[in-house]
Amino acid sequence: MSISKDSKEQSEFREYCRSWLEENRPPPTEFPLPQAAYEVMTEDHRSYLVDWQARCYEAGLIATDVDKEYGGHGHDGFQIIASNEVRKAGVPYFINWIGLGMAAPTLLIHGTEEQKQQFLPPIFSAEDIWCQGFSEPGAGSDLASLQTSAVKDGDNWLINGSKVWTSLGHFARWMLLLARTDKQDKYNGITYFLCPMEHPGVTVKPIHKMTGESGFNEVFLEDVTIPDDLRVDAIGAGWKVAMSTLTVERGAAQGVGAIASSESPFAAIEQLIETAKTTTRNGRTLWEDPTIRDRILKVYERTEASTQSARRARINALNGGAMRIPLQGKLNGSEIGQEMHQLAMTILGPAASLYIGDTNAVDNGRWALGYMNTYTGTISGGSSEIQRNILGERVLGMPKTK
Amino acid sequence: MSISKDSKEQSEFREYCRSWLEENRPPPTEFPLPQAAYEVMTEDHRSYLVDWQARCYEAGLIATDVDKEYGGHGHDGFQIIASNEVRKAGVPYFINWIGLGMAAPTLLIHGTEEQKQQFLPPIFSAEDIWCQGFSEPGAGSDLASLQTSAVKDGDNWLINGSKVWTSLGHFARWMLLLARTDKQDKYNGITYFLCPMEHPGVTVKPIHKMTGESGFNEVFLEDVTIPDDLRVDAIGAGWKVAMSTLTVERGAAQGVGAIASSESPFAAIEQLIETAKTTTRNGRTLWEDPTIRDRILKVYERTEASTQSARRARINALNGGAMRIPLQGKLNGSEIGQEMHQLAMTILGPAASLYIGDTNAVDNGRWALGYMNTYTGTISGGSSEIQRNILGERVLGMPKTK
Amino acid sequence: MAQPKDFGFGEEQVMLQEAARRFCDDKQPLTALRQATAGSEDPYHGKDRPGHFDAAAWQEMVELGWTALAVPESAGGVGMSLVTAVILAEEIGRAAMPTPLTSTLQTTYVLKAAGSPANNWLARIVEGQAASLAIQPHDGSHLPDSTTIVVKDGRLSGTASFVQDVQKTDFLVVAAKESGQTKLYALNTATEGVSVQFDKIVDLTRDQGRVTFDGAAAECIAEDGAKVLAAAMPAILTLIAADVAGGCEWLMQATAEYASVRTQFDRPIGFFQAVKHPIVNMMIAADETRSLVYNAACAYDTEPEKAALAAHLAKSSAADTAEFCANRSTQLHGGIGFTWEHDVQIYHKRQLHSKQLYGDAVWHREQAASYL
Amino acid sequence: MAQPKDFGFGEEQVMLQEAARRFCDDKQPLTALRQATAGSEDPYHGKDRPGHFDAAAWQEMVELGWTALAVPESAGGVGMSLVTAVILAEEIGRAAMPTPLTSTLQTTYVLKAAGSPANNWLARIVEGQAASLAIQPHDGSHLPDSTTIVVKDGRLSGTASFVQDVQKTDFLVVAAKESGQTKLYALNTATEGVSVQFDKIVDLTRDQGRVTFDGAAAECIAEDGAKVLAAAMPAILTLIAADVAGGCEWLMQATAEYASVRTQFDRPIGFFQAVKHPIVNMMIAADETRSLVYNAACAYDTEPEKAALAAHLAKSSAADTAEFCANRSTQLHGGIGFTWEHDVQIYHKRQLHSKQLYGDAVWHREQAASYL
Repeated sequence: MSISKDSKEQSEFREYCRSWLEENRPPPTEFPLPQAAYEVMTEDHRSYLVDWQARCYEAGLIATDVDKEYGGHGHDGFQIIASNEVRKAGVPYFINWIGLGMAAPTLLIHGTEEQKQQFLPPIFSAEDIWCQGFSEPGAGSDLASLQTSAVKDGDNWLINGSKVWTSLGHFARWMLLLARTDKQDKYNGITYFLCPMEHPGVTVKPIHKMTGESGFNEVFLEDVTIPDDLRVDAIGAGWKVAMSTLTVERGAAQGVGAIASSESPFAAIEQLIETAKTTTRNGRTLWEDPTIRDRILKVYERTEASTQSARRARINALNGGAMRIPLQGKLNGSEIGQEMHQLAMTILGPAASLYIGDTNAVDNGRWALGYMNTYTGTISGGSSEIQRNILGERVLGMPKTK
Repeated sequence: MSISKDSKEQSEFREYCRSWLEENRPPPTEFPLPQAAYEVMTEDHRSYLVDWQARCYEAGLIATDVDKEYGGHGHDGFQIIASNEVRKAGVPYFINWIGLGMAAPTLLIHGTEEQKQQFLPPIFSAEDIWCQGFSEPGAGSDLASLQTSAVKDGDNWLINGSKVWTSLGHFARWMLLLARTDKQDKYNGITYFLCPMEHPGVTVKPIHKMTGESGFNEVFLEDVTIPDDLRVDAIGAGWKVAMSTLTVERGAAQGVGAIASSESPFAAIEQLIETAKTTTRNGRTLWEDPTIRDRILKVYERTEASTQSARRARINALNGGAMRIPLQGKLNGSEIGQEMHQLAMTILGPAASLYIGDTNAVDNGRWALGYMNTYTGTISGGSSEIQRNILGERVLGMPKTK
Repeated sequence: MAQPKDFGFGEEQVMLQEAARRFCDDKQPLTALRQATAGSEDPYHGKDRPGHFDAAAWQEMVELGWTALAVPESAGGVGMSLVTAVILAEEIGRAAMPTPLTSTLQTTYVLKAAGSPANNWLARIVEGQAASLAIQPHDGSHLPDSTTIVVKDGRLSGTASFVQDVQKTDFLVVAAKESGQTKLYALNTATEGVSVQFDKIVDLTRDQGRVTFDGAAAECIAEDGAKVLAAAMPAILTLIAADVAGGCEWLMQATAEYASVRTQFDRPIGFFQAVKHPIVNMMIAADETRSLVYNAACAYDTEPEKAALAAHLAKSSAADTAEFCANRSTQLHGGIGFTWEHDVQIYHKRQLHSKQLYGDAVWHREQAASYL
Repeated sequence: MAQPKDFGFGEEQVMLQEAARRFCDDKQPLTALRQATAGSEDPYHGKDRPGHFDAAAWQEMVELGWTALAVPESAGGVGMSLVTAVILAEEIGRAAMPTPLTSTLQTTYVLKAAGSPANNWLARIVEGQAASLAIQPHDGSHLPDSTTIVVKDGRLSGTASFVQDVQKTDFLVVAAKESGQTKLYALNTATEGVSVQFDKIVDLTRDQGRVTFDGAAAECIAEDGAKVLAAAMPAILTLIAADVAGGCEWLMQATAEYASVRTQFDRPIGFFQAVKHPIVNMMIAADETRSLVYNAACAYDTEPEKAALAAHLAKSSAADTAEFCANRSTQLHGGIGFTWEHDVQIYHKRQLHSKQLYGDAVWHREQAASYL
């Protein structure tokens, strides 16, 4: 869909972004980059991506609309343009996606003046990588059942427990930490802290995913001391704070320019169509197989529908309620993506066995790797099963399953 | 699959069945017969079908293996042959399917000598049509929550309540009745009776299904008096008795020759393939559309799998446990049938709109009618949702959902 | 050409949506339908089914300007967008209302595509005449040149099948071939030489028939009929898809409400994920169709080069959504939803009818693929 | 010809099944696999992945007579049925065991179909040599005459791709064309002029490679190679499908057990129908595939005219079951099943590999349709 016109200032800024990205596009890495920021595991990739984010920050593509006093560029309504152009340009994502996507919005809404001034600039420049300490072993989808304890000790808090699925934990200087300050109250017993990862009581152990990647980590916290001024919002307000950033994640994330992966869903389905047109087996291309084509088109149809739903969500008389479409976004996006990658493996046939790094792998083995990583989307951040509960209960008003 | 050889007696009897059915095939009805016995609603169809069952009984195709003293023909191992030949011959089903399929097996296992001698012969001849009074309004899948009460009154029981989804209730002389004799005990508070439908306290009200058919009925029971000798098995044993015939339904039913519908799943899919090959739209047959063909073949594949699973079920080392395959039968059969009929509507396209009785309806409108009636299979007798609970809990040992 | 971010759905549209919803609620079309069809349940005896038409309600729609809505001002209409017409089709679908409005709107787009020669027929629609399309042969083909009707000296001979709402229509637009060339003709349904055989159909909210022409005189409104039909087809498809979006939203809401009140095993059945999650999937399907419908309508209004692809996607999504929502709503209602008395079966049958109208999901995805 | 009601699954088969299951349990193949592959997780750096082969276990299988099992007595084997061989393939799949047994059994059926000229190669299999098929070109085509290798004066030139377990095989059966005619050749993997490039594949339990022939000398074992391959293909397909049936049964059982012990929201997750019902659907899929596998094997043994259709149905079912069970088992295990440490990922990848081996579900249903 072509989009409506920019204002003069907007189109000038859009032009600036385009030309800057064109001139400053970084050279390809020796080894392929992971498909998303949360899978970055090795030092060569880290330094390359930190450098890239720092330059984009200087260029004004990150923190575009943030006040200058917090290290931002002080514009208004320009961030969305910058982010769209970054996506379109097909350049690398920003490694500090948790810092940009979760830490910065949280601090902007709930942080103290000091916290904002201390933490925001190095988030934007990727000088400080951030990770998120919400999930715990055994908690799974029941996030609020977390057990990591925070005990008041004078002006400090003493933290003990462990976290899991911690992306970037092995690179991070800071962690967004949820800890339990009251065992009696499941939801109001949780408090939100900023935890220094360089503290001696912090141990980080990489987790290898089925892809072989180790972007995720286990983090063990033993008698970690956190001064009270690293607490965010009130004692017991942690769950509220976490939810407020989780639910507005996409929106808020865009607010400072987080881009965790470089590809739009349409770009993926279009590459799949191209691959189907160029993959020949048993005497014809897979695109010439009407049954395969029908399945590709069903994915295309659903991808277009998601795009149009986002458009419809902004019209009250057509959106069926404010949260109905937004709450479907994560579920549909992850499941359509999984279906698409599964289909891609079918299209590749025997070549689907060739993994990233194999000299004959189609599209550099992106489909097998991408397929396995779609489970991050359908499992983490509230599994698809939990998403359907939420939709049935919050949107359609059906009784709670728990 | 071709089958292994009969014994000499068996092949003689098979030959007899074939030739008898060939010579005695009844003339077609003026108006098409319903697709299954439980949908018979009108007098013209009733009288035609009662006459047909009576003649098949005389010919020895029904109650073939039942003792002579109970009106049977006293053979052994011949019923399965007779039933298979009746199915193959494509002749009408037997209207008294509840009598043959449920009443007779129940009485043979749990009935008194008097009950067997009084009730079995007129069941076989279809002189007495039987219906089943298990389901109640509001009970739905929770069968055991039934409320119809039976109160002891001297040598009699006083019955009050109502039943629903009662096939053949409008023709029946007798009903298999489950009534509550103890409010305190959900399962052991149920007793099994034989209820005379001609009793003045019995009112039958037809229910029209979405197909327009009214084979089902509501039955109201007001102060219906039942002498104690019409009780089956012990007081409080009703649930046990009902389950014993429900679970062995197919097996036991075959025991006396019940045939509730005239068509095998394979016959249906083969007719669908034939229809796809002869239905042309936009310049080609639907069978020539590879996507449609793929869907037809998936149904064919699953139909063949069900047939082969029944074969595998008889081999202990291959069946994964005695009940694993049998408990899948109803679920798979009804869902494959629903998928097949849905696909048939797609194949017919605009012609799928033409209902039974329309002069241009393809295959006499069987597909639209049959499609709607597949919901009887996926909803009644334990819905597909309940079937999956049963399989997950009884076969796979997962925790109960209730 | 740029599409407006809001699909062109502005204040006027909000007001029309509210008015249409109120109108459909007030009419209680299914109550009237039940009275009209009572006693005709038995499918085995009798070869026909009475259609149902609330002429008074139709007159009100005309007075509300709904028939004039899509007619260009040049032909005395209001000349509003397809997005606006879609609002009506969606509400008609939500109410499962038996009315020739959708057929008439579809015919309107064919007449518009035919240009000035069709203006006086458009004027009749403004006046309140109902119209329908007679463009499909007996085998149900729906290509722009599928017709098997032939023309000689301006007189039509042959049969058109699957003519929607034919009992209710005043005139027909007919595709017919003259020496191999498909042309479009218009004539009154009552014209001499026109005979209608009513089909006995599954859907209780529509009627349908075969129209046989035996040398009936008709007015030619388009020489290149295939081109005109192809130009109008995106609008025709989008309007059916909108009907499905409305109907499936109703089915989804009705099932969610039932799941919240109906109890089994001492719990409302909506507690059970085997009930709750399929209803959520119904919502997802209905939302996808609705979004694709407004995109298709907006493309037709403002970005014609994208209209065909967008309409194919809308109808393929609608066909899948219709099948799925009809299926699950009956299953999850259990026995009660399977009865003639329950409204679910009426919506179920209407979705089945819409699913196959002018092409199923497989067909439309195959067409869509040709644009990629 | 009549099929035995029991698939020809008698006492001998029961004993073999028990022995094979015990053997696979004792070997704990995944423990050994983890030791062999430790440290090779990182997919970004390094272009190769070590295969894993337990030579001692292979020797035991040979001594148990498993390699001789399908070889005709005329060639010094035991001459048992495909139903019997399927038992082994199913147990190998249930254990996800890295072994060339299935490839060797598949090669055995090609050699059998080739008749007496291949007898001395069959004898080698009896002795314990592992073999594999080199019949697919780079594009993964798997028709009997898809090979792009050419022969001149009995010497092979060209490349065969997707050769299974090539690291573990002693000899290869190669499809090659001489003046357009597809013939079959056999030669030692170590022959001069044969070079192997190992693929870096997703499945950790198999290895695969590209074999390039540069004027390698080989023995012709079949003049009409396409006919021989077509005759053996039902057995080849049935053996893969059996591997899937075993592997998906393991995945289903493992997921059901996990759902009974893992608690969330104060309940074992198997309480929730969103977990329980998909696991039941996994069971249904695995059962359908297993039933079609034994039917296909029995048809191959006793009703050859039905073998091709039955095998296509078995493999199409297996491909769908592999995809579905792999997908759901990972999803329902949640984060833990997504880790390298968990066995589910090993089975998941093996099913993905088997899904596409010699044709996916769509392909095989298309072939099956030609028999209807």
